[in-house]
Formats: sequence, C-alpha cells, structure tokens
Amino acid sequence: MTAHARAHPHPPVPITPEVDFVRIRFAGDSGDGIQLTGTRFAETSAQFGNDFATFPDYPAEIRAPAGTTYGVSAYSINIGKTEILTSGDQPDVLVALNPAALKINLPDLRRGGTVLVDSDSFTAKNLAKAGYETSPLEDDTLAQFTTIAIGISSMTKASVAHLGIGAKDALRCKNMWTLGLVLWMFGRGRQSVIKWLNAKFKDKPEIAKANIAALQAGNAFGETAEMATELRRFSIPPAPVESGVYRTATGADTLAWGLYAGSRLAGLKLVLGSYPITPASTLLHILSRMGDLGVTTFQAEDEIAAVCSAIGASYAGALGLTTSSGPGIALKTEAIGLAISAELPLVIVNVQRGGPSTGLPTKTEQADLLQAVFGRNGDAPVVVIAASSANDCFDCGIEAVRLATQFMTPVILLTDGYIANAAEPWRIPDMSEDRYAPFPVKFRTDPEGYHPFLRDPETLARSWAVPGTPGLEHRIGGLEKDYHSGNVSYDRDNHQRMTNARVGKILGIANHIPEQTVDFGEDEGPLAILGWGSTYGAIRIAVRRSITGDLPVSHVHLRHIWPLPRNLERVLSRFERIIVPELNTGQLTTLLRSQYPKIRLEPMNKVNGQPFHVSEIEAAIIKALEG
Amino acid sequence: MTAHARAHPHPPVPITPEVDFVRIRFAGDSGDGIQLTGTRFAETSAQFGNDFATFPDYPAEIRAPAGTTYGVSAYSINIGKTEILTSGDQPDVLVALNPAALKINLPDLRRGGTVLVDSDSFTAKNLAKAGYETSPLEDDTLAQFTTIAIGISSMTKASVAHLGIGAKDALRCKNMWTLGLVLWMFGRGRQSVIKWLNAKFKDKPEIAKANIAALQAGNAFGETAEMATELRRFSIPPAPVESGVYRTATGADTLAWGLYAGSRLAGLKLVLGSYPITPASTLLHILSRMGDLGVTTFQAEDEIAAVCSAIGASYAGALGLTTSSGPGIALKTEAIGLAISAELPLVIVNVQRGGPSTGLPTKTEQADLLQAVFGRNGDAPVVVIAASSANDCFDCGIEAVRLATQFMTPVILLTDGYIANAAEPWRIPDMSEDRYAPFPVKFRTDPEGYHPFLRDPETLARSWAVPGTPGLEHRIGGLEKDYHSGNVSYDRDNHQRMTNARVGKILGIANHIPEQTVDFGEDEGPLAILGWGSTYGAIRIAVRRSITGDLPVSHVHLRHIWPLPRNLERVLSRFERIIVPELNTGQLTTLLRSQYPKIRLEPMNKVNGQPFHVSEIEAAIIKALEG
Amino acid sequence: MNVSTPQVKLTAKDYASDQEVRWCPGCGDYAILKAMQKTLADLQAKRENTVFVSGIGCSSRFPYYMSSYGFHTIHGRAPAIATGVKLANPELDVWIATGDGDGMSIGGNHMLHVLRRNVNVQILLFNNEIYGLTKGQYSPTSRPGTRSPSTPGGSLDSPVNPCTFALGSGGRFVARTTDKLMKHMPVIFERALAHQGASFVEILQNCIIYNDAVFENLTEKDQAPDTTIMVEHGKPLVFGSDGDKGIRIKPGTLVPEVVTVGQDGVTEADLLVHNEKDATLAHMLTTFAPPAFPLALGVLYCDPTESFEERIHGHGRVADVPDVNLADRAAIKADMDKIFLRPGTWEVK
Amino acid sequence: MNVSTPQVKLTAKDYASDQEVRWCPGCGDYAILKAMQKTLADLQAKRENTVFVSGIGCSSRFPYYMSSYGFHTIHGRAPAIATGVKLANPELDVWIATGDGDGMSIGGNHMLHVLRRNVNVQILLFNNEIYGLTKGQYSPTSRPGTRSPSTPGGSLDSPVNPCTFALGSGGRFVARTTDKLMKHMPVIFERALAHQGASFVEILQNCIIYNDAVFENLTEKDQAPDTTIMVEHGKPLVFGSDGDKGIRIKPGTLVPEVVTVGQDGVTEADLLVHNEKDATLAHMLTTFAPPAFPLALGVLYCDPTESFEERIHGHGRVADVPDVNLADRAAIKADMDKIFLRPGTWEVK
Ligand SMILES: Cc1ncc(C[n+]2csc(CCOP(=O)(O)OP(=O)(O)O)c2C)c(N)n1
Ligand SMILES: Cc1ncc(C[n+]2csc(CCOP(=O)(O)OP(=O)(O)O)c2C)c(N)n1
Ligand code: SF4
Ligand code: SF4
Ligand SMILES: [Mg+2]
Ligand SMILES: [Mg+2]
Repeated sequence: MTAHARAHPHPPVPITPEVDFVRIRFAGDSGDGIQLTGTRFAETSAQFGNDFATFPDYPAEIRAPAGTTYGVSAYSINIGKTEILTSGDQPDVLVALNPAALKINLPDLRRGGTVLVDSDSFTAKNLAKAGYETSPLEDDTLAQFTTIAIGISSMTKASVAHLGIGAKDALRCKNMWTLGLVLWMFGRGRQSVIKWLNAKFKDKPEIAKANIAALQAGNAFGETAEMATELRRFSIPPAPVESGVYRTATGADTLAWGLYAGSRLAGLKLVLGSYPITPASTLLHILSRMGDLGVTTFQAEDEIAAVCSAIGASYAGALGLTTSSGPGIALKTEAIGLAISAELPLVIVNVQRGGPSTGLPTKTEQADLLQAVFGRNGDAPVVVIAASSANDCFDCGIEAVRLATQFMTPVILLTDGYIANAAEPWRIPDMSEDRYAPFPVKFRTDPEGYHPFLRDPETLARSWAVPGTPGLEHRIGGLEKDYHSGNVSYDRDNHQRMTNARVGKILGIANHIPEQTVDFGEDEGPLAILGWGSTYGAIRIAVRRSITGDLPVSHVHLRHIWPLPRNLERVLSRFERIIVPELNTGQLTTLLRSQYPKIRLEPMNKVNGQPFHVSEIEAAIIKALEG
Repeated sequence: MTAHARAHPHPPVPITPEVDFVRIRFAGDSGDGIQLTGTRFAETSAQFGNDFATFPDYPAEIRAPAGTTYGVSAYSINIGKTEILTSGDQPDVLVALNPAALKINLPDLRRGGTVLVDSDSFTAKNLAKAGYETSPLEDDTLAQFTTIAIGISSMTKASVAHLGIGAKDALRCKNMWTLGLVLWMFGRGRQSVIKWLNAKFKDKPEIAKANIAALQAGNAFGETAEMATELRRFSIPPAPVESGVYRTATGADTLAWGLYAGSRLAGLKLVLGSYPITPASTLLHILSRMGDLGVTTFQAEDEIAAVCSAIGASYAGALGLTTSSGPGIALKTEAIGLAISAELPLVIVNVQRGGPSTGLPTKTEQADLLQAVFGRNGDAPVVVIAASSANDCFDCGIEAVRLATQFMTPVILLTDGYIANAAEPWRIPDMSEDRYAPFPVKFRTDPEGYHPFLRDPETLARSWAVPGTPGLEHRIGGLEKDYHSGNVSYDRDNHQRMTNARVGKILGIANHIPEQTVDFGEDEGPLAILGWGSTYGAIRIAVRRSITGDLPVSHVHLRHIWPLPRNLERVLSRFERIIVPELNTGQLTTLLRSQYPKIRLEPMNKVNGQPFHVSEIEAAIIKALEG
Repeated sequence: MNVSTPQVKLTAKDYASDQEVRWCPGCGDYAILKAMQKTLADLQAKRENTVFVSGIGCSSRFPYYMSSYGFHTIHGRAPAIATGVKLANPELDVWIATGDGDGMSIGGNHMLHVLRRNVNVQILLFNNEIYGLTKGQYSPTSRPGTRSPSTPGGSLDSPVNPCTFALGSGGRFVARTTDKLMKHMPVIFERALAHQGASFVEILQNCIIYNDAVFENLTEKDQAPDTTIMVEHGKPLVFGSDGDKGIRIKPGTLVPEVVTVGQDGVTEADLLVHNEKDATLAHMLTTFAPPAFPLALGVLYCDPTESFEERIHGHGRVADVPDVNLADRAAIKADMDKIFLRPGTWEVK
Repeated sequence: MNVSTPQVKLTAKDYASDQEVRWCPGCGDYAILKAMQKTLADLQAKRENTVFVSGIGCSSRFPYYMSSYGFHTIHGRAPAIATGVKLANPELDVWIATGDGDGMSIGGNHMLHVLRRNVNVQILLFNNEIYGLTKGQYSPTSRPGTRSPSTPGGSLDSPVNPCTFALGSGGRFVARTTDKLMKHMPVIFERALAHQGASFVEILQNCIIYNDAVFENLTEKDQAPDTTIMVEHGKPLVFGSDGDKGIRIKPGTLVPEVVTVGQDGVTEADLLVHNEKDATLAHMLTTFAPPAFPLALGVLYCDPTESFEERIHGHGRVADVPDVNLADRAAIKADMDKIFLRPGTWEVK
C-alpha cells in the first residue's frame, strides 16, 4: 500500500503467519461462484478493519466443463493486523470445493495448513476428471495438513430445503454455506454479506433468501459442530490504519477514477476509445458506467480505431484515452507515432498480460516495458509511467493526464493483470487537498502570431488550438513539420531540429517530475532491491521483514520509466549491489544499463504468470547479503 | 563495396577529388528525366570500368508543379579509379536544369566546382518560383564556381527540329542533350546509351531518334564549342577491379535476388505478402516480375494482411516474406508476435525511412533499430540483421532465409531508402561457389513420436510439419504451448520453460553466425568507428583515408544486430575509444550499452534525411585522435 | 475438394481431436462442431489436406477440436492467414472459423478482401451477436439496445448484417443457417466446400452465457416456421406453419411483400422463385427479418466465377516452383543466372 | 451544419489555404478541390467549424489546401479519427477525404463501421482506381487486368464496388459523381452535408499519371450520355444522348433491362422511378456499369435515421461535461465523491 492510502507511512510489517496475518484461498469450479465468495470475504475483512490484499486467478476459458482442472477458479486473500501488500505466498487455509480445485492448489498450501473440502464432490467421476487415481481424502495426500472434510453440498441442500427452490438453485448456494463457515472461523459477522445479497437479488427474493439461509447454516455449523475448537483458530485483530473513509477497490477501479479525476483537473472532457481485451476490458466497463459524469466511451471496431478515435478526440480538444493489453497495444503502435508527430495529448493504458502473442491472457507479466519505451518506428519518444499497486493507480492516472496535457504528448501508463484484478482497501482521497490542485489546460485562442507548432519555451509543448476556434484554422499531420511555421517541411536541418525538439521535450520532463526517493530503508548501503510496477508489494514486505531482521537492505521503486528521474543514477550509485526483480526476462535491467552503464544491476526474473512471492525476494536478499 | 563484390579485398582508397574520383550531380525538375539521366551516366561509367556509387534524391510529391523548389529531383554519382562507396559529400560538378535545381543544390557544391546550367530556363517566372530576386547568372551568387551557362533548351530543340516532332516531345530530349555533353566532358562513349534508347523506345522509333539526335548534338557541342578546353577536365581511368561479369544494381535489386536465392537454397517456394509503401515498394515490384521463376507475390489489403499471408504461407510450407517500411512494420507488430509464438520461419524486410509517423517517406534514416529488437509485447525475441550496402543485400537476403528456416524464427532484415535506391556496380556471384551451398529444409514426415513443438537439441528449432502430410495433423496457435506436447498450456512452470526456450533459441544463434571481424585497420588501438547498415561506405572511406594519413583508426561494422556476434565485446574492448555514427538519435549505442555496460561508446548522430559525408566522419576521427 | 474413398471408412468421431472441448456447457458451438465432423465424415474428407484457420474468440477455438491441421491465429486475421495458406498450397481445403467480433469487427477488412478476391476458402461466421470470450461485450451484430458490460445503458449503433455485407463485398456464395439445424448445417457446409471461391456461411449461434435466447424466436420449433424461410434454388419462396405464406414482389415495384396463398387471389405462381444467381434477390433476402419478413435461411446466393487461385495458377502467372525440397545446385545456378544475366552486364577480364 | 450568413460574404477563394497545391498538373483532384471550395462558399460555411480529416495518398493531401481545420493522419484511419473528433465535439462539420487505396484497401474496416454507426460525417472517396502517391500500384477498385508495377502481368482480383460496399455496410446516404461534373459535385456535396449521419460520396477521379483515361468513356461529353445515367428522386430512370433510353424491370422479375421509350410499345410510364429510400433499387443502381447498363450518378440512396451522435447525446447517455476549462475544485470534489461514496465504504476514526 502506498503511503498515500494510509497516512501512517509505515504500519507494522507482517512477520508471523496466523498471528500477524492469515492467507486463505477459495478454490472451486468456475461455476461455483468462487470470485464472488472471495470478494465478499474481502469486503467483510475490510469492514472489520483488517488490511488485506487479494489475487483472483480465473481460467482462460469462459466456463470450462465442470470438474476439470483447467476450469478451476481461485481467489486468494491475505488479511492482517499489519501492512498487507500481497495476497501471500502460500495460503494457510485452502477451501477446495471439488477434487480439481484441490489438485491444482494443494501444492501451494503451507505445510501444516488447513484444507477444507466438500466431501460430497469427491465422487469417482470428479476424481477421475481431476486426475486422482485414489481419493486424496483416503490416501496420504493430505497427511501434512489439517483436513476438514464436510459434506458441504448436502448440508447446503438441507439448509434451503424448506424454501422449495429447485435442486440446481439450491446447490448454487454452496459458496454461501462455505462463506458462512469461514466467517465463523475468523470470528466475523455476516451482516454486510446479507445486505449485499439482498441488494443483488432484489428482483429474485427467493434466491436471496436461499443464499442467506445457506450462509446462516454454514455459520451455525461452525458454532455447533464437534470440530469447532479445531476450526476456530484465526483471530486477526484490526490493523492500525489511519482514520478516513475507506472502500475496497481494484486497480481497474482506482485507475478509471484517477484518469477521470485527471481529466477533470485538466478541465477536459474524457473520451475513451477502446476495444475489449483481457485484462484491460474492466477499465472500459467501469468508465462505460460513468456517462452520467460526462465520460464518453466508445467501443471501437478494433484497437487501431480505438486509439485513432482517442487521437481524434484529443485533436478536437478532449482528453483522448485508450486502454488495452499487449497484443492490442502492438496494433496501436503506428497511430501512437502519429500522436507523437502531431504532438497531441493522449493517454494509453497497457494492462500487461502474459506474452508473447496471445500468450496467457489471464496471467500477469511485466514484459511490455521495452515495447513501451522503444517500440515504434523512427525516433519516437513518449512518456512511460508504471503503477505499483491498486492504490497507486489513482495517482498514476492523474499523473498521466498531467504529463500528457502539459507537454502535449502521448503517455503510456503500464499496469498489469495482477494490479487490475487485485482488490485492496483504499482510503478515499480528499480532492480538496493541495496535491489534487487542478492543472487546467489553456487552449490557444489568440490568432496573433499563432502557428500550430509554436512551443512553450519552458516545456517545449506546442500550443493547442482546437477546431471551432475562429482565426486559428490550421492543418497538421504525420509528415515532418517546419519548426517555424508548422507547415509540411522536407528541409534537412529542420528535420534534425524537430527530432531534437521531440526528444528534448520528453527528456526535459525529467525536470517536472519528482526526484527518485528510497521507498524504505537507508539511502545507501550494501544492497537495494529496485522494482517497478506490481512487484511493489512483495518487494516492500520482503525488504521490511529483512530490515526487522537487521539486514541492511533498501527498497527503490520506479514510477517514472521514461524519462527516468533525473537523480536516479545518483540514488542507485549509493548501493553496492542492486537486485532488480521483474516478471519478464530482464527488461528494466536492459533499459537502465543502456542509460547508466556504470551502475551494476543484477536481474532477478520470473515468467510463470504469477506475482513474486515475498519469500522469493527475501531469499534473494539473504543470499546477496551472505554471499 | 563489400569484399564480396570485388575479390580484391582493398582496392585503392580515393583521396584527391578530380584525380581519384569525380562527383557529379544532375538536378532539375521532376519532369526533366533526371533519374534517368543519372542512371545512364552510371551505367556508362560502369561499363568503362570505373567504380561508382549513386544517390537518387527525389521529391515526396509525385509530380510537383514545374519549377518549384520542392519539385526538384536530383541524382548524384561518384565515379572513381579507386574504391567508391558513397555518392560523395560535395559534388564537383552540378548540372542544374532550372533555377530551383540550382537554388536547392548549390549549397552542396564544392567551392571551385563547376556549375552547368540551362540558361534558357532562367526566366523571370522560374526565378521567382525558385525564390531568386535577381538572376544568379547575373549577380555574384556563382562567383566561387566555374559557371557554364548554355541554352540547353534551345539547342535541344534545334537538334531535333529536322525530325518534325512536337515542341513538347522535343523539349523532353533536353536531358539527353545534357548527357551527351557530360559524356564528352568525361571522355566516355555514347554507344550504351544509344542502345538503351533504342530498346526503351522500340515502339516509338521517332522518340528514340529524337533522343539520340539530342545526345549526339550535346556531345558534338562539347567537341566544337569554344569553351571546349575549359570543359573537358575530367579524366578518371578505370578502377582496378577483379575480373568477372558485372552489372549495376540497386539494393532493392540485390535484396530481391538474395531473398529468392535464399528460398531456392532452402528448397522452398517464395511467397511475398506485401503492401506498397515508399521506399519498400520497389522490392514488391521486382519480385512481382519473377513469377516465371516461381515467386508468388500478393499485394494485400494492408500491412497486417501482408504479414499474415506470409505467415500463412510459411505455415503451409513455403518461405513467407513480407516487406515494408517503418509505419508498415509498426502495423505488423502483433502478427510478428504470432510467428514468434508459433515458431514459424518468416522474413520481414524493413526498408527504413525518415520518421516518426509518416515522417519523411523519401529520405533515409536508421531509426527503426530498437523497434526491430524490442518493439513487441511480451518477451518476444527475433533475429535482426542489417545490410550495409547494395552489394551486401544479396548475401543478407540469403542469410535471413537461412536463419529463419534453420531456427524456425522470424528474421527482421533492416535496410534503408539509401541502400534501396543507390546503384553500384556488382560482380555477379557464381552460385556454384561453396559459400552458396544449399541448406535444404527437411520437413517432418515421420509420425513416430511427433509433436509440433519437438525441438532439435542443437538449434532448439521445432520440427516443421506442413499441412498435406498424412499422420502429422496438429494444431498450433498464439496461446502458450506445452513444452512436451505442444498443446495449449496454462501451466506456470511450462510458461517459464517455453519463455526460456524462445529466448535461448535466439541467443544461441550467436553460435551459428560468423564472429565479428574488423573491417579495416588494426585489431586494437586508440580508436574504432563502429557502424551498422548503410553508413558502411562513408565510414570505410573515411577510415581508409585516415589510415593513409597514418591515423591509427579501425572500422568495425555490424551485420548481426540480434543476437550480437559472440565475440563482439572482446573485439570492441581492444579499442580505447569507439565512435558510433548513426542516422538516428543513438539507437545502436543504446542497444550495445544495455549489453556491454563496460564498453564506452561515443554516439555520433545525424537525422537530416541524408547519409553521412565521408568528411564528417573524417573530421570526427581527427578530432578524436587529437583530443 | 479433398474427398476420397479411402480404405477404411472414417466416422464423425475420427474427425475429432484428442483435446477436451472447452466451451460452456450448452453452448451452440458444440452443435456446429458436431455438424462439421459429420459433414467431413459424409464426404470422407482427407484429414491431412484439411486445414482450419481461426482468429480469437470462443468460436475460434474450433480448430483445436478437429483432427485435421489447425491454426488458431490472432484476432480478426484468419482470412489473411488462410489466403497465405492457399497461396502456398492451393490444394488444401481451408476452412475459416470466426466469430461476429473476430470476423465483423476487427476482421471486417480482411473479410471484405477475401470475398472480393474470391479465394477458395470456406468461411464460417459463428454469429452469437456478442463477444463471448471477453465476457459479454456487445458486438457489431448485436441488436440496438443490447445491454452489455461496455454498453450498460444499451448499445446505440445499428448492427451490420453479415450476409448483406458479404454480398456488398462481392461474395459469390452466401448462406445462412443456425446451430439448431443439425440436418441443414451439413448440407450447407457441403455446398460451401463444393463452391470454388470464397463461401460465406453465417451460422446463428446461441451463447448461453452472455446472450442466451436472442435467436429463440427463430429457432424454437413452434415459432421458426413463421419467422424463418428456407430458400431453395428454383423453388418458390414459401413459409409458415401451414406452408401457405409466401413472398412476392408488389407488381410494378421492387418492393417485396408477404402474402398468403389462396387469399386475395394469390396463387403460388405469383410468388417469387428463388434464384441463387440473382444478386438483387439475394440482397433482398439477406435483409429480411421478423416481424415484417421471415429470416431467410439456406443458400441465398451462389454465382460461381474463377477463384483467385485459379486465376493465379491458371494464367501461368506464377510458375511451379522448381525443385522444392531438392535444392539442386545446377538448377539454382541456372535460374539465378537467368536473373543476373539479363541485358546490361559487362565483363572485366 | 455550420452554415450562417456572416457579415462579409466569403468567396470560394476564402476557403483555399495559403499552401501551394502540389498535385500533378492535370490531376482530377484540382477539380474536386475547386468544387468543394465553391460548395462551402455557396453555403457560407464557417471555416472554424469545418474540419477535413484524411488518411494518406494524393487525395489525402486535400486538407492542406482548405483554409478550414485539417488533419492529415495515417493511411486508412481517417474514419476512426473523424469519429473521435465527433465524439469530442459533435457540432463540427467533419469531412473525410480518402482514396480508393486509403478508404477501400487498408481502411475498409473503418469505412464499414463509420457507415454502420451512422456517424454524422461526409466521406469523399476519390476513386482513381490506382495508388497514386506510391507510384501506380493497382488498387482494390482497379479493373481486372490492370497492369501496374505490382501486377506486371495484369491484376487478377475482382474489384470492389465502393457504392455497393457502402450499402452493404449499412450506409444511409450513397452518392456518386465525377471530377468532370463541376456543377454536379457541389450539389452532391451539399446534399451530403445536409444529410444527418454518414454520407458516402464516390467521386470518379482521373489520375493523369498512373491511370489516365480509365473513366474516359464515362466522362467524355460525346459518350457520357449513353454510358451514364443521372438519377433524381421521383424522376424516371431516363438516359441516352436522345433522352429516350430508360431502365425498367422485366415484368414479374427483379431483373432490370435497358429499353427505348417509344420502341416495342415501351412508354415512360413503364420505366422505373428513382426512389432514394428504396434499398433494393439502390443496390441495383450501384451495380450498373457499361456496356450492359449506364453507370448511375447522383444520390443513389438516402434514407436518414438517427445519427450516432444524436443517439449518444439525445439519449442522455453521456452527460455534458461539467466545467470544461474551468476545473472548479468544489465541483470536481463533489463529482469525485459521487463515485467514491457509492455503497460499500466504511469509516475508520
Ligand atoms: C488484438 C486483440 N484484440 C482483442 C482481443 C480480445 N478478444 C478476444 S476474442 C474477442 C471477441 C470475441 O468475439 P467473437 O469473435 O464474436 O467470438 P465469440 O467469443 O463470441 O465466439 C476479443 C475482443 C484479442 N485477443 N486480440
Ligand atoms: C501504413 C502505411 N502503409 C502504406 C503507406 C503507403 N501509401 C501511401 S498512400 C498509399 C495508397 C494511395 O492510394 P489511394 O488511397 O488510392 O490515394 P491516391 O494517391 O490514389 O489519391 C499507400 C499504399 C503508408 N503511407 N502508410
Ligand atoms: S461464452 Fe458463450 S460463446 Fe463462449 S463458450 Fe460460453 S456459451 Fe459459448
Ligand atoms: S499521381 Fe495521379 S492522383 Fe496523384 S497527384 Fe498525380 S495525377 Fe493526381
Ligand atoms: Mg461472438
Ligand atoms: Mg487512388
């Protein structure tokens, strides 16, 4: 969690599982309502006052055949009385609603952890589908864990029998029965879930009733069943959070809101041109529901039309925004070049996913960094920034709009599937604070001495005159333009001068962004962990834990990828060793080496579709400081 | 000229203008037939035995209004008795057929050089269009030059008057009159031009006659006019070239032929999917005329369809080729990712032009290097090679096919507008030499143990089984694939393994390409000039001249951009200073720094749409060795 | 068409791959898959010469489930990739599986051009009027007012009619069927394969998860007879549960109307007779939709002309490739010299 | 439509920019430019509210020569960029200048969708049946057999008919004219501007350099009367140098035929009467071509419906933007709190 979300800059760091924090993973068939169960549990924990982080992990198929391993959906949540920034490396509790869910998720469970299964689902057919030859409930598969096998399906059916609903609908309440039991295990109330169920099914009261009955029954089971004491073992008090109004939010939520806030602070209409693609579509969905606030969303025929419509909107005086993921961003490449050449503001969000090509659409990765910085024809510089968490997305959204409008440039904002989907508690910002001071755009209206490529001497931004303004009629385009008149120019020296101006304008932005700071730890020392994007949480917890253990390590995290903060080389030069964990094959390392040949960087790479574990980074710290 | 074109590895280097070499530039209106005149002069010089290099420079507009400065077309040619690799920094002779041509080209003329103008064209109207207030023939504009003003238009008309053709057609022979005179100035015969005219106008004998009459008249004018001795001053004997059969060829010619030769050596049908774009269209045109040799060319609806059709062709067992320039390559980005993921052979030629965006379509630049290496979503490595001259294009074409087919990978081959258009004399290679040994593709046909992602342990290339092969039916695509079965896989460790395999396969190619050598000069010393692509000629001449002047400098030139030659760091580490001239803002420097942080590189950049001058590089050498 | 009478007769099952089918239970795609496997078995199509090329979408998973060759490519580009396949090897039977998003949204341009060029491929457009794979956004074929995650207030744009578009793009074979017509689909697929040139088949397909029942009125047994019309070449345009409704042109106009045979003096002779080669009629038929008209199913248009491949190869434009896979050095040298030694060479001794 | 009666009357020259026009001497584009400048002067269009958006090609240089706002964008994308312009500011008059390559080859998909969505723009397709700017390659509208640098043996693919395509894509205004009709062009341009929604205008344009005279038979004074027909709403389809030829439908069919009034008992009453709202007739008209039929010029189809912008704004889907250019802090805070404080918050004291 960034400092912003909690005014308390550094709440305690989680050290001991089941004391400081508990990690629970709900898993089941994609049809079992797992994502919903997880979200409700998160919400309840939030309202109780825990800090938490979540990680939804759903299959690529819309709805794979029931019972198969590739149809398993999971939702991990880590709740704590400390700062919680990741969903946790290894769950302490695994809820598995069928054999396939057990099969897939058991390898992650902490040794000694708790497994809660629906024994009713362990039929021969389901076992076969999951690839179990004998039932894991009967062999020694679960020997190292505490296993609680309950006939959840039958209990659920029994719990709603009095309502006379169909068998299918009855069984659909299984997740609520389970949630009821889990809430009891954690000593949490059911009110907020009940309220939510009533709201969600307000048109189908009988379904609401059934779900509530199941929830209550699961809870009652905890209270009364024999294994009670064994079960009720998790008592995580609230985290010491700063006062304020909170809500849970995913990175998609906060980013959409941040981009909208940015457009308002700039005084511009927000026009989103987008084409659906996993995991970026949620941004389109959220902004589509903000028409009442003046947001225009346009589902274009493809990504090229999406970015082009955003460019057209910017040309006409709105803030053009386009959102996509890797393959879609690739398609936008040519048009981004036009925005660079025409020097129009444009915000391009890339919610990264596993690549190359279609790759792993539902898995997270950070492998589009070099594409963002270098991936265009010609010398075509843009601004690149990266958000480090769901919380950070809000501020990054505003920052992207600020840079795009003040410097008349496209800005690429990188997030990823992990940030977009993970939910965190989020302290609602007070927009009247000074950090949210407006930065209104001033359109050019004075015809005196006007030409379209007239530059502000300070920012090198060209003036922005929009169609509809009398006397400023002009023509722009993607051909090279004269530095002095803005007309098409094939002149040699002019091309050199314009190229320099474009490159110089972007590099000059380094003077208008914050200097790099050390996120946690000393400003110098034997070791720094340097990260960018969604590795933030894992690095921060690992570094803070290590420091608690008296290890001399610091955490540096980049938001501004291009241009780089002007003091970055200095900051990095104060550390003897620098480890760079990335969810790619070493892209930030490549970029930084090209800029700071003197800084020695040690890449630490992982490309398996999963975020870093805190323990992986901790291990790297220990190894580095031992070695 | 690369060593290959002339078996003599290092013919004498040109030092003294007008003794070793002469640079002449023809300039006039786009309607004046300038490109044609230049080409004919080049051809004649070639047949005489000179070495030479050319540089056509035509306007972006198809046919701009006559007499305007932006309608000026020029053709530079450098002929010598020595090794000639560039069209020459400053012309010694400027032929200007109208005031606009003089206006645009005069600043380049060597002080003391010769200007030959058509005085008939210096009318008030034309002077005004060119922006001259007084006639440069009458003021002191030409004071520092030898000026020869001849009424070329009227002389031309007179020379064809007896043929009774129309005034317009008569005037069109102006360029041949001029060429006749120039040929006389250089003591060259007219036979090859006459032969060419007869062939070209075989259906319009009266036009052929008129052109020949004009050519003869221009020549006779030289013989008889009073200024004769003043004019005839250029005597450049033949260059000492290796024996063999020669022809003139542009980079577009040799590249098309090389790619075709490559496909034949691989034993594959060549299928080009392309979409016209300057300056890459010529490749499409040349290959379109090779249907009789089995080449299939397909003008697709856009660049995406172009690359996709090439991918489809490769999938079906042909060699898929696609050709474009920067903006078109940008559009192909997503599909190249598919070819990477599906591990299919594919050759992508990028004939670079001035950017960003539409930029300067007819000007040359080298600014797509980082796009080639890094410009895709995901960790998506490809092979990148760059041709250094028209001559080198042939071998690079073959090399691209070899790497694509032997490693089942897309290969990006970079050339640029300069190479594509410049003509050089070219020694026709003997395809029975060992260096052109076939490398036939072996399609998989054995069903035993087959799966589509089975890899060759040595190259890591997957096996290639084409539709039509019984028993090998299989499915591939852009989703991540299982390392062992090739089926779609969302498994974590598998993604890591496949990512490593893809990256490792490409990096491993470093073991299958030649080690880096020093092109000219010592293997170690105080200074190296490191280049890539079309800067070859200028660097080589500058380095060789400097060495003649006892300056300790060497020339290293890269063909393999990715992976880099495995000994490159070692080669570079032997020099104290390394200057990297590039027609961009420093892209190779950026790439090499990211790979060899210990090597200190000094970028030398120019982005004005023009190739480097030998003198610019010479000056940099002198400055570096003085400093 | 790669059809033969092999030693062992292949059954529909032999055209299924070993991959588990991963569509949602109840998805209309299953029926289409089954119909295709049946079609190929009926024809005893050679698996090794059959290729399925697709883009991205639920429907584009189709190739994985066929035991032929298959290429699951990128979103919208299947027609372009299929064209390349045919350029390299015109002998292959190439089927394109695409969705309304894949084929009509991002891939609309390639659709236009593959039709116009008349490349000899079969295009199956799985039209579920929604983006299935990306979880339910509206598509260019969604009806106005469709509520979806990207159009929470209902979609605003007029949909494209795929068959009208295919005709407007110069398509020479345009047909329509539905995922409920298990007997009709194979007939249409066979016709598509038999047609030399690009065949366009729109299949109304139910997405049970994101757009369930949009075609209900057209596919349910009790309603279909009155809301759809099955056209057949040479037969009058008759429909209705009692088989007494028909289409005629209002005399003296180009305007069609629904009439009842036996009423107001209308006889069967007054009805329009379906003519597969009549482009105007085809255009009209593609636009028919309830409530005013019945939706037209069957082969709406089929007017063959030379295919793109026939033009390329038939005209000798592209020579056969010499020595593929042999790389005979002498032949290579001879061919290269043909290029090199064109006029304009000179010799240095 | 941004038309007004200003203080000072603007002349055609006032709509020309200060940039020198750089087309080849004799290019048909000059006439189109002149016709446009005349049209805007006739209408006294507001220059500041007029925007020309183009792609890449000779024709796409058009915006540079108009004194209005102009955006010369990238190849094929003008419709998408224009859509964005209209989303940001529906009040602007947006014209799209595009070529047969720009609009029908690379840009075909955007063309389909801008038409289908009915965005209120005017699309001018400069159809010279060739790629001018890139030096003469054939285009998707080139006639079969066109010899060009990329088709030295003659092109093989069947061309697309832009007007048929526009109709097939759901266009509601489709017209055709030529660069030789200096009086007709302004009439069509005015109609296009007046039409609410996407207007598609194909202009046959002569490329004197790479495709000279392909339209000669349609535009030369002595041939045009017999090779073209000028359609007008409500008027019979009559043409011919003697004004006695006409089009009728073969009775009882949908098949058109050319007849001569006064021969074989044909009277003017037998002729088809042009009806701009008849899509079937429009489809038929777009396909007319010599020698069998005269090429149809004029407004072939015009059947207005709500434009995309009207739907977006008229239905209150998108609220007006509060405080554009003002960034009133209190208003921003209030609006942001509307988002933030939706149910689900909790307070920590
Ligand atoms: C370049 C690109 N853009 C977007 C996507 C995301 N995407 C995948 S399938 C799809 C649409 C699917 O709709 P449709 O073609 O109708 O297929 P269906 O799932 O309905 O069968 C989209 C938008 C993608 N994979 N690639
Ligand atoms: C992405 C991209 N691809 C290709 C080109 C090259 N190009 C420029 S204009 C053009 C076609 C022009 O034809 P058309 O649209 O008919 O215009 P015309 O010049 O005939 O008016 C092409 C292929 C380009 N500029 N950008
Ligand atoms: S989402 Fe719809 S189209 Fe996709 S598999 Fe499921 S039911 Fe079929
Ligand atoms: S090339 Fe053709 S279309 Fe282009 S400007 Fe010249 S004449 Fe006009
Ligand atoms: Mg669909
Ligand atoms: Mg054209």
